[in-house]
Amino acid sequence: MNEHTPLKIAAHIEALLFALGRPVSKQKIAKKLQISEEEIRAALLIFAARDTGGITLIDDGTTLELRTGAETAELVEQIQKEEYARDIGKAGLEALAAILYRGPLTRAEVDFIRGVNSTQTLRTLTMRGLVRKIPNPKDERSFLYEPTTEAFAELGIHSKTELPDYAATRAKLEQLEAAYRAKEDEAPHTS
Amino acid sequence: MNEHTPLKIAAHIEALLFALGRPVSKQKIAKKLQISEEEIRAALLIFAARDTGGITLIDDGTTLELRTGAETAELVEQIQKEEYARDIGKAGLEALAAILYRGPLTRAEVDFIRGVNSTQTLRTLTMRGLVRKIPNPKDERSFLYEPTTEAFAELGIHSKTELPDYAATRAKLEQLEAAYRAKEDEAPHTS
Amino acid sequence: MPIEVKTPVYEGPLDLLLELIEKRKLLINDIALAAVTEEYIARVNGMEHMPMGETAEFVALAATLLLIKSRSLLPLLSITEEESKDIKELEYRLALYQLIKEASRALNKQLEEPMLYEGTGPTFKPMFIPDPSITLQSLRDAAQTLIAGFPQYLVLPKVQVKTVISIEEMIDKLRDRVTSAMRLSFKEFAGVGKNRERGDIIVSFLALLELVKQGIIRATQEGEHGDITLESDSVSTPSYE
Repeated sequence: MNEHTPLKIAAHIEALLFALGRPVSKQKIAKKLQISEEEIRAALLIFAARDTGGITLIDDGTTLELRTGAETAELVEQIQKEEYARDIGKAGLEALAAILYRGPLTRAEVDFIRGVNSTQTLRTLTMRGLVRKIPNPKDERSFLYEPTTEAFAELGIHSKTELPDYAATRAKLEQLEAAYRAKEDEAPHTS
Repeated sequence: MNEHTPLKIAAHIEALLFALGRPVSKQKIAKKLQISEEEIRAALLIFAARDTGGITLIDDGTTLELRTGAETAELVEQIQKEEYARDIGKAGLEALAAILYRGPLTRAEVDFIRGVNSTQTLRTLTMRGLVRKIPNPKDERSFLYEPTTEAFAELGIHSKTELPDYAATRAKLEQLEAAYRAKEDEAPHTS
Repeated sequence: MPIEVKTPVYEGPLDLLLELIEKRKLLINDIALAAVTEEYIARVNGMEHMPMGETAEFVALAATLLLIKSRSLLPLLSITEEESKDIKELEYRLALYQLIKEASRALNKQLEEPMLYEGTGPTFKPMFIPDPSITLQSLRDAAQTLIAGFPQYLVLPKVQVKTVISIEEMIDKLRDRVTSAMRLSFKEFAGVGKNRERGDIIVSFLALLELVKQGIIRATQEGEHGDITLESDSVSTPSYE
């Protein structure tokens, strides 16, 4: 690409996603279009600003995908058959919430939060394509789970920031963790 | 649709074309959206006005189609070539093994056996001519994946029964699948 | 018409504990945890079957709760650094779980919103290109990976921990500690002669022992929200039937 205006970049990203017809990682887009991830970020703002309601862009954090807009769902529903039902059960919702609001997380971290073994639940979420396993940079024997564009699409939203009470919940989680870490560091006072 | 504003109509046309992924006649669009061809014409003006160079609406008089520019076509072709040239990888081998040993399978069944979503992997295997879709006799809205004759030829065998440990492996997989499904039904705390 | 008795199913010990605390509209702290200890143990003992593999977790949590309860009744009960950590961790996990659970309820509601559908992408013409990684051997290995990928418990024989015994053992250990704490308190108060205070401690201790006993044997509760009736027993010879 010669001209790197955000508008032009946005058009190229849109075209590439449309022509490939599948989710594509930002990393790959950056490489193929020879642009920086910073430039992708700028282009994403343009998508958000000019959303026409027909075709819309989902950003799961690492991957982008084009989907139909929410206001056309009633129409598209008649022609697109979904492989899975949207109902994911109580356990699935809890694990997904943990990953969406606090992720990426290892299986052990999901277990810690829920107080139960989540192997089967995470397997189901992975199978449904709502989360995916990525390598854990801190421990190569384990994986991290992160949400997919499919998860956001099923929730009818474009990115994390549109999750219900996202900012407030994040803030509460961080506050809670900070308070716990501070207590942990305190000299233990046993009688 | 309740309100027939040109903007809303344009969004619905866009979504419809995107969801179907092929050219659609204006007549059919009018019928599907319960609008007049006059209303379609008004909406087309909106497309023309906001064309960004990414996805473009092509109007040949009787049919409408979404397309991308020539510049993108080149890039997409290049990406496709790379993907053809690459090994199918661990995910590809696993999905292919599932279809060979346990197939023919629906996408959901491949997902279930692998424990991860296989949408992209099956797309790659299909593109690579290793598996193909056939109608599902049990459900006409879904497909089954089966190995191609090229896949057998590549392996130097004539049928799947010549695969190493075919009968034992198939039986073991069947048994595990049944046990896992039974476990899923029994545990109300997972979904 | 037969009355259908619905046993609530809990995701796990935190789920049960959180429900007990939220039911009483308590904030998550050691006072709240001490307040729901009896009911938690009664519920665990009353469970017809626990979610597979979670038995040990239910019991471990009961141990921490009993410790919190004991300490609230007997401030002189000494706890180890490890136990103090367990208590703090439990409060943290419970607060964390509460937030995530709230978020999961919001997600459930969000799922009613219209979804964003996939497009039908272009169909690329299949093109067969030999791939040297596809061999009979690599496919056999891949099939073995699939078999190994199914959860282990489907392959291995089931091992079930006996809940009742685990809770008894756990309380048995605590009993010794409580007894020595009582001796300590008698020694401390021997010279002071404040009868009321000493009396309080003994009363507290008896209450604790009763709680302990109830935890092992059975809790009789009058209705769902009624009082929990505890059996009395001698201090020196607690009987664990």
